[in-house]
Amino acid sequence: ACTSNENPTSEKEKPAKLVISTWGFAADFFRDEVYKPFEDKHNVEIVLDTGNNADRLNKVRQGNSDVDVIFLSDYYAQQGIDDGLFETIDRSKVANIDKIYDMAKAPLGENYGPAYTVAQFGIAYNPDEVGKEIASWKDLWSNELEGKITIPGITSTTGPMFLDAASKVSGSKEFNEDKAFEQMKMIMPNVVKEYGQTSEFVNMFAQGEIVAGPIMEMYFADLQEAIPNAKFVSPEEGGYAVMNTVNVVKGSDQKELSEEFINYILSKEVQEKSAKAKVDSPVNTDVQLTETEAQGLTYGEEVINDLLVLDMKFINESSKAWIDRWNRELVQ
Amino acid sequence: MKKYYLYLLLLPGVLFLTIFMIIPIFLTIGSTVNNESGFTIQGYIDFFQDRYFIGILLTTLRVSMITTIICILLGFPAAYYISKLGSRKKAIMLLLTIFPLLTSPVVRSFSWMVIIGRNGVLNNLLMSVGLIEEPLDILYTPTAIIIGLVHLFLPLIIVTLVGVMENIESDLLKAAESLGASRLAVFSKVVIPLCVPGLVIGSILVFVGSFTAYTTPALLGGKQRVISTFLYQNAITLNDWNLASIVATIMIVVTILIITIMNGMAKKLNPKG
Amino acid sequence: MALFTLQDISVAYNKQNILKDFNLEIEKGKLVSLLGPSGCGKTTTLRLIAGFLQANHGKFLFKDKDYTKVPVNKRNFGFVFQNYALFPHLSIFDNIAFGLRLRKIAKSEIEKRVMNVLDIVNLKGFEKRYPQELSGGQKQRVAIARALIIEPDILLFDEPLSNLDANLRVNMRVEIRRIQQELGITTVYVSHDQEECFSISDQVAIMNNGVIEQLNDPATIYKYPGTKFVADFIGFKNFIKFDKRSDYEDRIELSKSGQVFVIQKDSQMINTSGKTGAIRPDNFLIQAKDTLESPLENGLYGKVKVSTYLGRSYQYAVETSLGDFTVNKEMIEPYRAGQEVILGIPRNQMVLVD
Amino acid sequence: MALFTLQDISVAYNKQNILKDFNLEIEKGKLVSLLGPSGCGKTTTLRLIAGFLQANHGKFLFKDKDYTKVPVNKRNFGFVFQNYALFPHLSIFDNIAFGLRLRKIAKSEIEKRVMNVLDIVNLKGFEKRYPQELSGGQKQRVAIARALIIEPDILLFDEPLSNLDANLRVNMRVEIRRIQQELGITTVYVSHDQEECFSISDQVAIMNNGVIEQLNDPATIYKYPGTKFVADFIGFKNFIKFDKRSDYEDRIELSKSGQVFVIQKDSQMINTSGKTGAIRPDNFLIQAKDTLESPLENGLYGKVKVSTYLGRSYQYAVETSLGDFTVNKEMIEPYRAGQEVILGIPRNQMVLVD
Amino acid sequence: MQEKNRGLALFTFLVFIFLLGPLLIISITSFEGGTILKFPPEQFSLKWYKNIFEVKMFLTTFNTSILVSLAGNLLALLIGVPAAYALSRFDFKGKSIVNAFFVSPILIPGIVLGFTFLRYIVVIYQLPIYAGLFIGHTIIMLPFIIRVISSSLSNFDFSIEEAAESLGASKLGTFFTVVLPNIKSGILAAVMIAFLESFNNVDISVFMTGPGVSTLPIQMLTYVENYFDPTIAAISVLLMFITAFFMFMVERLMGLSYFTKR
Ligand SMILES: Nc1ncnc2c1ncn2[C@@H]1O[C@H](COP(=O)(O)OP(=O)(O)OP(=O)(O)O)[C@@H](O)[C@H]1O
Ligand SMILES: Nc1ncnc2c1ncn2[C@@H]1O[C@H](COP(=O)(O)OP(=O)(O)OP(=O)(O)O)[C@@H](O)[C@H]1O
Ligand SMILES: [Mg+2]
Ligand SMILES: [Mg+2]
Repeated sequence: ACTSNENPTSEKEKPAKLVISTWGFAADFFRDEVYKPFEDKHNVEIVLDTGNNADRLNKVRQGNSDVDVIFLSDYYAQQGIDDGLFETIDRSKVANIDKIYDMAKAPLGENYGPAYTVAQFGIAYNPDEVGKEIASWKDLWSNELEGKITIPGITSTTGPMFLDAASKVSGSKEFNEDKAFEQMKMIMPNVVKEYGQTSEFVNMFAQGEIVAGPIMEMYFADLQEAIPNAKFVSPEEGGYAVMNTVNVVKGSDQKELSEEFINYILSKEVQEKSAKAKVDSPVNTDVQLTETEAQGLTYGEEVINDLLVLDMKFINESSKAWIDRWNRELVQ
Repeated sequence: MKKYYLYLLLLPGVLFLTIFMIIPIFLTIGSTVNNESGFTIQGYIDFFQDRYFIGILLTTLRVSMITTIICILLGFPAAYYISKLGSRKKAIMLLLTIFPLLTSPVVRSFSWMVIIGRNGVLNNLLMSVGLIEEPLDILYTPTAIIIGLVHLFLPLIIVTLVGVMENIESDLLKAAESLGASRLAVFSKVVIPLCVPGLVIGSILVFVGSFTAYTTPALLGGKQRVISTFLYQNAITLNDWNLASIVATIMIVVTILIITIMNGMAKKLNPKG
Repeated sequence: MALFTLQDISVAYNKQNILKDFNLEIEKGKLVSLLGPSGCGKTTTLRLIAGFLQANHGKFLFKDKDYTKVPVNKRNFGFVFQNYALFPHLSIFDNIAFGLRLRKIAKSEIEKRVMNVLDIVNLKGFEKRYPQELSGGQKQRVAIARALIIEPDILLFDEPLSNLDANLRVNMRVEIRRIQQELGITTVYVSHDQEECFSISDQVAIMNNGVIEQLNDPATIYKYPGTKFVADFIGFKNFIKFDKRSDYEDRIELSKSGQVFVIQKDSQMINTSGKTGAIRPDNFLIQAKDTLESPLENGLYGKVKVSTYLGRSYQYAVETSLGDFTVNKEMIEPYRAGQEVILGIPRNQMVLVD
Repeated sequence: MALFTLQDISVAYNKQNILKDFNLEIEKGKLVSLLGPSGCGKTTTLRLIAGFLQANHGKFLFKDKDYTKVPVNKRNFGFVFQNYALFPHLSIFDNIAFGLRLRKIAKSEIEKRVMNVLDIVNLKGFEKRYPQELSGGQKQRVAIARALIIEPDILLFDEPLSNLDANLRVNMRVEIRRIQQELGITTVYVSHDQEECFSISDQVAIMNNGVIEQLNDPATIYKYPGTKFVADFIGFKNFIKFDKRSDYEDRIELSKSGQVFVIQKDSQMINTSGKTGAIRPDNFLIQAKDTLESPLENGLYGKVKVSTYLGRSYQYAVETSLGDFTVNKEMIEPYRAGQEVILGIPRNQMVLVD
Repeated sequence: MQEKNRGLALFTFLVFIFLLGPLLIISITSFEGGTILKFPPEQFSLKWYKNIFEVKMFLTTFNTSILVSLAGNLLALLIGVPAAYALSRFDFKGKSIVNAFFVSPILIPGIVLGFTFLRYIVVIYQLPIYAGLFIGHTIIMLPFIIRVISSSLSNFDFSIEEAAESLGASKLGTFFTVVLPNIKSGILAAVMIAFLESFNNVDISVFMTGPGVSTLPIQMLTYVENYFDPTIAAISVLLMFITAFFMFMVERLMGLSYFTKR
């Protein structure tokens, strides 16, 4: 970011600028509870670039944005790493890494950023509207849900996970691309709209446009706010782990401050706040939550360890082909 | 002497547009027919062999066509009515027509989300009067796009047609009457033929507008993609600038084609207009 | 017998009366023109006859039937508009055939009649063209043909020539008169050009402010305007308001400020009891004050205020004890401004108006 | 001595010559008007003098200095436009003061001079108004005032009165003439209204197609048009192209198809060797063929084709062995179409033109 | 006859319900007290109006929008006024081509323009996003500026220019002392219309977002995707007020005829 300041008329030293690229979600919480204290402490001005994973990553790819720190899901972070967009991280500067779940420490390798939250990708539904219980991924294929669900688009982080789930529903043990797409075709009549960001899911759910669909658990609290009876289930076949990582963008002129910020994000203080606000599930093991506090969060060692984890490298290699097939075979 | 002034006055605008618009557009178009090995139209061959791409193009054209037809059907009678009003009432009606035209398309599309959603105003109304039992699924369908686009462009066609109808000399209508024409005959034999040029201009505006609209399909379209959202997706989400450039070129070409064809049609229909 | 009659018609726009107790009778086969200044209600009268306008009260009789409420398209009156009002989207043929097509006449018959009427208006060979491709005079003739072809009971013209240039105007008015007389169509013709009306009409109605001031044949109007307005309108620029009028067997004596004027008494003059004398600028006699010529009839001393050369004649503004007069005179040696002169009024050149 | 001179000027628009080898000299203090049909180049000449337009070649001399390339704003010529061209955003005062302000004249001086010129054009008390609040004639006077105040070396008028109604036109032309003479400003005045030019000018230049056909004082032009074009333009509607011309001491004899006509020979007639005779419609004599009256001078048999009532007179189109003639005559009992008549041409009423 | 007109009147009335109803409904829902958009609202509250001012992004993007529209407007005026003047004042060969050239930004699909601006102005020319936004908006405003000012110049009597010159004014002086004051209102109308076009623009701005840079419509678009509370309805009402005010001004300045002559 541009920190040079040659304007002699300003009296107080103008704060440095830290550009953070993140989702648009819960913006107010982050601004007041997370960024503000950091800004005050480090005399820095935090500038946000918000949007979904893909759009934000592409902006960094195009090399014309001056982002320092970027929040991305593991799927996209892997793409960024493959394209050489991120700085390696000096783990000694990020002391709090030691305090988080092992799974979250280096999901994409030691050189790159940790996951600051792990979320479960499962199913949420409105029992009043669905009329029966949903317990497994394959329940989403039910005829009764015609025109009433949404699924993540293939370009979103959870897209490949749902594709994997489709493969499982089709009965294949190992991931089978053809079978998965066959299975996906069958669910399309139920789908009103693919969602690109989870907040769209929340909107549609609240508006009654949909009654069920696969979603990350961390958004469940918002669903409940709109529809108190809403339920979240870990499907029988297993939920998936979504790891949201944080990285420093190559060419950042604020590398140290960025690492400081990553460390700050992993701190017990921040992790606890966002857990209690039901914004993000904590990865910091020091964070202790009561049962009610933990509701809607993906919390606890066992829960975390049960989650399915996909191989991001494999997904990345296949994603181009999948996107193509998806557009070609499913949309329209 | 005069020439020199003229160039001086036009130069800044010509330069600005050339550098920032014309050159980029030609480069974009150029990039679609160039690769490392030189000239190629492979990109277009691929595009037009791909049923998915063709599907998007055709859907967009179909949506635009339907939108245009609905706009004409709704707009023509309304415009005729307005053009016959006294000047004060006409001014008010025109203001009311123009107001939505100048209102942000985001606002206008959003308002339709509120209305045609499952729990929206329309479904609540219809259900409460017992016309339907299950809410209608309109939002996130092509129908929703069409509704939004009609709302977006109807004012345009009304305003255009009122302008044309106002310019029909009232003596022409009187002349027809004095020759024995009933009101219906005046309308069908004089008013409608004389409105053809305006109708074509209006249709071009609506069709091209619908064909290239982004906000409305993005908000109301659901999984239905149209050419502009497809361009956006390729440019931003998928970072496939080759395909995006091809789509952009196709949009330009189709737009120019539409304008040319419809202008030609207008000339044919009204050779002496 | 009158073909049609306007009886006590009143028309108002926005509560403002435009025509007031308007009466007009027109005989079959005649061409009557309405002449008057702008805004006097000529067009309004014509539109009323055509049926474009409804009277607030009064009656319109046509062939003794009450036509007051008959709609335009049932009247079968032809209307020729000032700006032609040709249908721009139709060829000349189709423009002219318009009225016949509405009457569901057979195609071959239409063809025959269009050709016939094109012949009448001298436009053979133009049938394939479009209105934009014609000159003003040709357009006007198409407009006439279009009105003629429905064999209208009345033909109405609203300043049909005012958009044409001077030469064409003269030719077209001869043409219109020829066609009207050939076909014997009853015609109402509106114009504000005096010469045009005089040259074309059987009768001229001079209108002012929503009423007809005088309805007569052109020569009578020219010679014997009935009112001051009419006199002024047709060129009697000079008026003398006398104090006293005495009628004798063969003459009328008028006096003002003690000065006595004598004019010839003729049949027309008996109709009015007016005491205002009107004289055209051309009709004064004028001589220098200190001339040796014989004294002028009805002489009056004056002084030239302005002298203007008009080509044909000189025009003088002359100041007299009875007011300023405008005098035109053809002469070689003009009077100069300031010169004292005597004006004379021949006894047959002054008319009396109300 | 000439104040300014146009020497062999040519002007072309899009390769089309509008003025060709145009020459004009104007003396100080004179009012010269350019008269001619539409499109003949009057405005072009005026704009050339003003400097709005550059000649393709030729010279413009002003006080013997070459002014050809001097830009408009350095010429100090006043221009009065047909449509007034007042500045709508400025008050009358500011409109008139515009030129003085540019000359950086002291405020008090400006005030004095504006008031003075307002007085000249009779518009005292209007200085606070805006152009929209004035009538046509008042606007025209402001336009004149605005041009006058810079004490222009030449005043140029381009049809200054053509947007005004007839009465006002007459008043304004008297006004313009008065001001011009009072201040002695050299003036070029363009119009296509013959009467206007004749009444106002010291000299009239009749233009046709980019050249001056005749430059003379108004009376001479009226009486002795030099060319057929000029004759036609000022109302000699009838022309006879004779085969032979023989000049004698006191008369000229002309013949066509064996018929001989005699006209008076006067000083002007010597200047031309033309064999075309021109006669005004008013100047014919006319009598019925079978009349008992004395035979007419230069008599000619004919037949009335059309007879039109013009109010003042009747107009006849008469067919003769020498062609059709237009004849005006005041009379009570008009001739009818078809009637055979004899036309006479008084020997001093026909002029010869080239 | 009367019957037919009544039918037409009813039809027109319904068309206007369709046109204006949604805007009315959204205005009403902005006063909803709950967190979910409802119609008719269940409780009355102004809290969503307050929320507009609490969401920082709305204020920043509003500022950006205003700034970009105003600055772009200024540049478009500097470029457009001379061009409009030349196009109205002079006749020259190829005038209609030059005219079409200046109006061409309207004819090219906005989304295509946006994409090419991103691709070339931002990525290839390496100008900052702000500059891209500014240039892009200038380009889309240019046709409106030129069109409106040309139309106000078309009523302009250029002989007053000559009058000024003959009274001693230079060419430039003439422009500032007599032309400009007389097309003031046309310029003002042009500014407002162009402003609305730019201020409401999505197609171009959607490509020109970056850290801290985004325009209000884009922010609203994002917000609609993320939240479905009445804040957007409240903003809509405010925007409609701006639109109505501008329309009122334009109507005052140019008369309605501007809108009907397209
Ligand atoms: N539609 C109308 N509404 C209100 N007043 C009108 C209307 N039409 C005409 N008038 C008024 O009625 C009066 C007579 O108008 P009309 O058109 O009959 O005059 P005219 O004699 O034909 O004049 P012109 O020679 O100018 O055509 C005028 O004062 C005019 O202003
Ligand atoms: N700007 C121009 N471009 C091309 N031709 C022109 C231009 N201005 C005038 N002309 C042509 O030059 C000729 C003379 O024009 P000019 O204006 O001098 O005529 P005018 O005598 O003033 O006529 P009017 O009485 O109609 O004003 C006309 O044929 C006209 O068409
Ligand atoms: Mg009239
Ligand atoms: Mg001229």
